[in-house]
Amino acid sequence: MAIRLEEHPILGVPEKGRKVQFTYDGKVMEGFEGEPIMAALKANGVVIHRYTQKKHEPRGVFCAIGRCTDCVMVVDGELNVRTCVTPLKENMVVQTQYGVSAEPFDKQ
Amino acid sequence: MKRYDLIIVGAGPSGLSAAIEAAKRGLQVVVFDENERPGGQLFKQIHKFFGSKEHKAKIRGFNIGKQLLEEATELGVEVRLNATVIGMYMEKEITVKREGEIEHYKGDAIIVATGAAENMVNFKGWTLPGVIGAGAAQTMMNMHGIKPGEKVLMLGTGNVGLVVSFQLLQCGCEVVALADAAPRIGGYGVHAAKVSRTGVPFYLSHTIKEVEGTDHVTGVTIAEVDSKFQFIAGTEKHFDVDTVCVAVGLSPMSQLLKMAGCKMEDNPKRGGQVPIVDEYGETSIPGVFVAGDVSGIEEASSAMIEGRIAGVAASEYLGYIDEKELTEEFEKNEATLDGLRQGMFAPKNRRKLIEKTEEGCEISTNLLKYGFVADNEIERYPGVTRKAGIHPVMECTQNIPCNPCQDACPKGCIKIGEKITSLPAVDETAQCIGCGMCVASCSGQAIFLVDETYEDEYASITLPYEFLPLPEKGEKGIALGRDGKFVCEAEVVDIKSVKAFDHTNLLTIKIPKEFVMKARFYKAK
Amino acid sequence: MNSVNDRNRDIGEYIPAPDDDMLVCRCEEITKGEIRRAVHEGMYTLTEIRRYLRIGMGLCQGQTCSKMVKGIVARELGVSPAELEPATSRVPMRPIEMDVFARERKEA
Amino acid sequence: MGYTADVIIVGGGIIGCATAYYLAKKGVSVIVLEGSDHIGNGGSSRNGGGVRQSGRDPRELPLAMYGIQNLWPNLSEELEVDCEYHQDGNLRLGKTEKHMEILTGLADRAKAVGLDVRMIDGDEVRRINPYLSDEVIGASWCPTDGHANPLTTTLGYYKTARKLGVHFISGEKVIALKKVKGVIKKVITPNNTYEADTVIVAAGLNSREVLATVGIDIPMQPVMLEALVTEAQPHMFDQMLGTAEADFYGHQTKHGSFVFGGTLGLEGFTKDNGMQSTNSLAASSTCRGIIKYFPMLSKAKIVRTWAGWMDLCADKVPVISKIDEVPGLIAACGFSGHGFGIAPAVGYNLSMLVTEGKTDVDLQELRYDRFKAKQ
Repeated sequence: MAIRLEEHPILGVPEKGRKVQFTYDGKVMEGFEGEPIMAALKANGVVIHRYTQKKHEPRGVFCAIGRCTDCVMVVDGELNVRTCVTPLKENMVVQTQYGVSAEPFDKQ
Repeated sequence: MKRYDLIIVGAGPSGLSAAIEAAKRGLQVVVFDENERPGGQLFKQIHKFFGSKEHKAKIRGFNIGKQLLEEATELGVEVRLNATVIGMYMEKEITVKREGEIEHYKGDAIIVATGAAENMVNFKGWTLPGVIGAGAAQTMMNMHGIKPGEKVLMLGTGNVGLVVSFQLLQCGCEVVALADAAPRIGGYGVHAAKVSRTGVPFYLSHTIKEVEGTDHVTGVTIAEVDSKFQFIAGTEKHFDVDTVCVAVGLSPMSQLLKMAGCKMEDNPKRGGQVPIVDEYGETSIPGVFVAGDVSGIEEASSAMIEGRIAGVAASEYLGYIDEKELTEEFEKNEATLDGLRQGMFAPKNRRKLIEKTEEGCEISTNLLKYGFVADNEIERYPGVTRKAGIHPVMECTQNIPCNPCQDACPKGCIKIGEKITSLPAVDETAQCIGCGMCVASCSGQAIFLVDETYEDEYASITLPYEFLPLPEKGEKGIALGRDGKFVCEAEVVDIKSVKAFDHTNLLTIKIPKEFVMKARFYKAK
Repeated sequence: MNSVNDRNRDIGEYIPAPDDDMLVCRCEEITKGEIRRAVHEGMYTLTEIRRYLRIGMGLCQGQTCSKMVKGIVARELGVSPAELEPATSRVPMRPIEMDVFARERKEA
Repeated sequence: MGYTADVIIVGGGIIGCATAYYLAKKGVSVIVLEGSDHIGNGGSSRNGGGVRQSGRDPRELPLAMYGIQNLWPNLSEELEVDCEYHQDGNLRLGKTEKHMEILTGLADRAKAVGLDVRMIDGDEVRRINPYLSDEVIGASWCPTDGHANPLTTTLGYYKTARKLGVHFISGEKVIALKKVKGVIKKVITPNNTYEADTVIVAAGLNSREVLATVGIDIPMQPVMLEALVTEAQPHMFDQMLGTAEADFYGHQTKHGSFVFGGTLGLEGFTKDNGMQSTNSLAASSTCRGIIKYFPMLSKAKIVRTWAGWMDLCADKVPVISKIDEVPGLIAACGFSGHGFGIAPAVGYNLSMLVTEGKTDVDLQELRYDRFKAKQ
C-alpha cells in the first residue's frame, strides 16, 4: 500500500527532509526528518499509537493538529508526546503507550 | 516585558489580514501561531476560492496564505511560528510557549484570530484508529504528502466534507460514499457535483451506525434515519473501508477570550460560544478584538475581510488613524463582506430550504439529494445553452457569490452582471474561441466547453481535470455522466496544461454526439 | 450570569438507553450513560459534570467532547444547549512540560 | 418550591453540603442557597486536597484529628462516591537548616496536642518517597495524614444530601439576613425570601457581607491562591507533600495526575478578572519550586492551572460558632485555605450543634468574638 504521495496534482512533489532512521517498539524504520512522527509511522503502516488506561482500547491519529491528544506515544522516554505535531528526528525512540507507560499492561 | 502596539493570535487568513492593515498604518505588530507554517487552514485548502477579485477568487487557498504572509513580512510584521499562546491575562498580557520557554508579552491592543475547531459526533467504533477528522485528512494529504487511507467513507456533506472528499480523490484514495444525516447536501452544489461525477455515491438522511474493526477500521455500516434522526431498520449499507472521515461542522475556538474575561454568548448561528462584539470586532474588553471563525463560522474569504476590519479598528483604537478613516475603511470592507454574505448559502439563509434561484429557476432537488443535477434538470439554467460551434456550458445552478468566469473570458461570452450571486449566462452575441480560460477559472469546476459540431458524428467536451496521472492524447477511455455512471466510450483528443490554468488541466474528449449533454468526466479504462 | 437553578426540579427518572455505553470523552473514557446518570444525581451544570466525572479534564481539556457533552446534558435536563454555560478554559491552552513552564525567557 | 425549612444554609460549598448532609441524616429539613451557578464553586473545588493534621494551628487541630479518626475512613462508602481518600502520611520537606527549625517548631506544637508527628532526616525521607531530590535534608512526618479528591467529596456530599431531601438552589445569592422579634428568621435573595429558625452562614468570603446585614463582622480578607495539575503519570507515591517554605504542596491523585498548589510571593496582592483567573507568573513559579524537589517530574506536562479566593481570617483559623447576638445564627467561615480536610468534622459537629446544642469537638477557641485589638 503506497501511503506516501509521489506527486500531488496540485501541490507537486512533497518537500521532505533527509531520510533518517528511528525505532518503533524496537523495530528500525525510516522516515523523513522534520515530518511529524505520525506521518513516518503511517508510511510504515503503523496506525495504533496507544492503548487507553481504563479500557485498554487502541487509539491512533484523530485530529492530526495537536488538539485531541489521541495520538500520544512514548517518545525518547517521554510520555504523552503528540506524534501528530512532533517532528521526527534521527534515531528517535518511539514506543506504543499503554495507559501512561511504554510497558504493555501485562508487564505493568 | 516586551510590548507591541498590536498582538495578533493566529496567523490564519484573518490574523494575517489584520496584521497587514495595522502594519500599513504604522503599528508595530507581532503575530503568534502555534503551527510550523503560517496561513492557518488556508494551507490545507488547495481548491480555488470563490468570490470576486477582491476576495482573491480563483486563487487556491494555500497560495492566498503565501501571498498574505509575504505582504505581512514586507510590511515589517513579526510572524512568530511554533509559538503557542497558552494564556491571556489582564492588562492585555499573553504568555507564549516558544523554543522550550515561556515568554510574556503585552499589547496595547490584541486581536484574537484563533479560528475554529472541528465538531465531532460519536457512533459505535468512533475511537478506533482509522476514524479521523476531515481536518486530519487534509493535514496528512496536503501538508505531509501522506494518504489517510485507501478506502474512505466521508461523514458530512458540508463544504468541508465535499472539498476533502475531492482532495482524497486527488490523492488517489477511493471514496466509497458520502453520508449525511441531514436530508440535503449542506455545501455548495458545485463541490458536490465534482465529487459525484467521478462516481462517488451520496447517501443523504443516512448516518453511521457502526464502524467495524478490532484494532483499526475494517468497515463501516451506515443506515437511513427518519426525520427525528432515528435509524430505520433494514436500511443498512455496509462498506469495506480502512478510514472513516468525519466532517460535521466547526465551532469557534474562543477559549482564550473566555479565559480573558470577554463577555460571551452562545450563538448557534455563529457556530457556538462566541464573544459579544461590535461591528468592528471589538469585544467587551476595550482594545481586544476578534476576527475570523473565532467569532462565528464562515468562509476564509469572509475571515480575511473581518481581519482587515479588525486591523483598521485596532489602528484607530491606538490613535494611528482618525475616526473618519476608520469609518471609510469600514464601509468599504463592509460592502465587500456583504458581497460575500449573499446568495443561497449566506448566513441569513442557513437552514432555510430555498426552492428557486434568484432568476426563478427551480433548484435541482436531485443535486441536493444525490450530489448531481439530473439530465432532465440541467437545461433549465441560464449557463446551459446549445448551439453550433464551440461554446461554454456553465453548470452553475445555485446563487453563490462568485464571478471569476465573467472576467476570465477574453471575448465577453459570460455574463453575471452587477450582482455577484447571479447565475452566469451566455452572451449569444459574443463568439467563443475555445481558449478554456473560463473552464480553468471556475472554482466549482462547473464549466465545460462543448462543441457539438466537432466532427460529423462526434462532439467534443473540454473538462477540468485535476488528477494524476494525466491521460495521454489519443488514449481511449470512458466518459462518465454527472452521476458518475458510464455514458459512452471516449477518446482524449487534447490536453492543455498552461501556467494560467494553475494546475487545472483541460482535457478534451471526443464522444458520440448524442451524449454531448450527458458526458462530464473522463476515466481511463 | 447567575440564574436560579432549583436542584429539586423534576427532570424525570433516569432511563437506561441502548447507547449509554458509547464513549463521549475520549481522554478520560467517560460514557454517555455516566453523564446521564450524573445529571440525575444532581449535576445540573457542565462545570459540575466536569468536576464530578473528570469529563473534559484529560489531556485535551475538553476540546473534542465539550459540545457533545453539552448536548447530552441539555437533553437530559430538557433545556436548550445554548442555556448551558460551558466550563471555563484554563491556562495552558496546550499541555506544557513543567520544565518549560519553569523557564521564563529573560528580557532580551 | 418550599421557602421554609428547619435550617437554611447560606453557601453550597463543602461546609454547607456536609452540614446539610449530616442534618438531613438526623431528619432535619434543610435548604441550601448557593450564590454562584455551581455547587462547591469556591475553595471547595479549588484546593489541593490535603487531609492533614500536621502543620495545623492547635486550635483547629482537634477538628482535623476528629475527622481523620471518625469520618474520613468510611466517607466513600457513606457518600457512594469515590472520595479517593488516602491515609499514607504527610511529608513536610526542608532543604535548609532554617527550614528544619520551622518544621521542628510546628512538630513540637502538634505533639503537645497529642499528634504523632516526628522529625526525620533526608535518608529516611527518601526511604518513604524515593523520588525526592538529594536537596531535601529532612522533613516532618505525620503518618496519619493523607489526601482526598475535593471535587468528588464536595459533590458527593451534595449528591447524598440531595438524595436525603435537602433542597439545594444555586444561583440564589443571599443579600440579607433578617431577625424577627430578636431571633434569626429570614434569608433574603433578589428573588425570594426564605425562612428558618436556624441559619448557618458558610459562604466563604461572602460570609462577611451576609453577616454584616445583621450587624456582625468577622475580620477576613480575600487572598488568591493557585494550583495546577499535570497529565497522568505512572503511580509513584501516595503521601501528601508540603514544604517548610510553603513554595508548593501536593500529591499524586488516583487518576495519576499530580495536583500541586504553589505560591508566587505576591499572595494577598494579586487580582483577577472576575473569573478567578490565574496570574501570568504563578504557574512558572510553582513549577520551579516543584522541580527542585522532584527533578523527575520536569517533563510532566501541566494540563490546567486554576485559582481560587480564600477567606483568610485575621488569625488564620476559622470561625465556627453560634452568634450570641442573633439567636439561631451560626457562622462557619474564614477557613483560611485549609478547610477541606476538616470539612467532614465541621459538618458533623455543626449538625450536632443545631440538633443537640453541643459538639463532640470543643469549638470554644473558634468563636466569632475572639478578635481583640492589641493591648
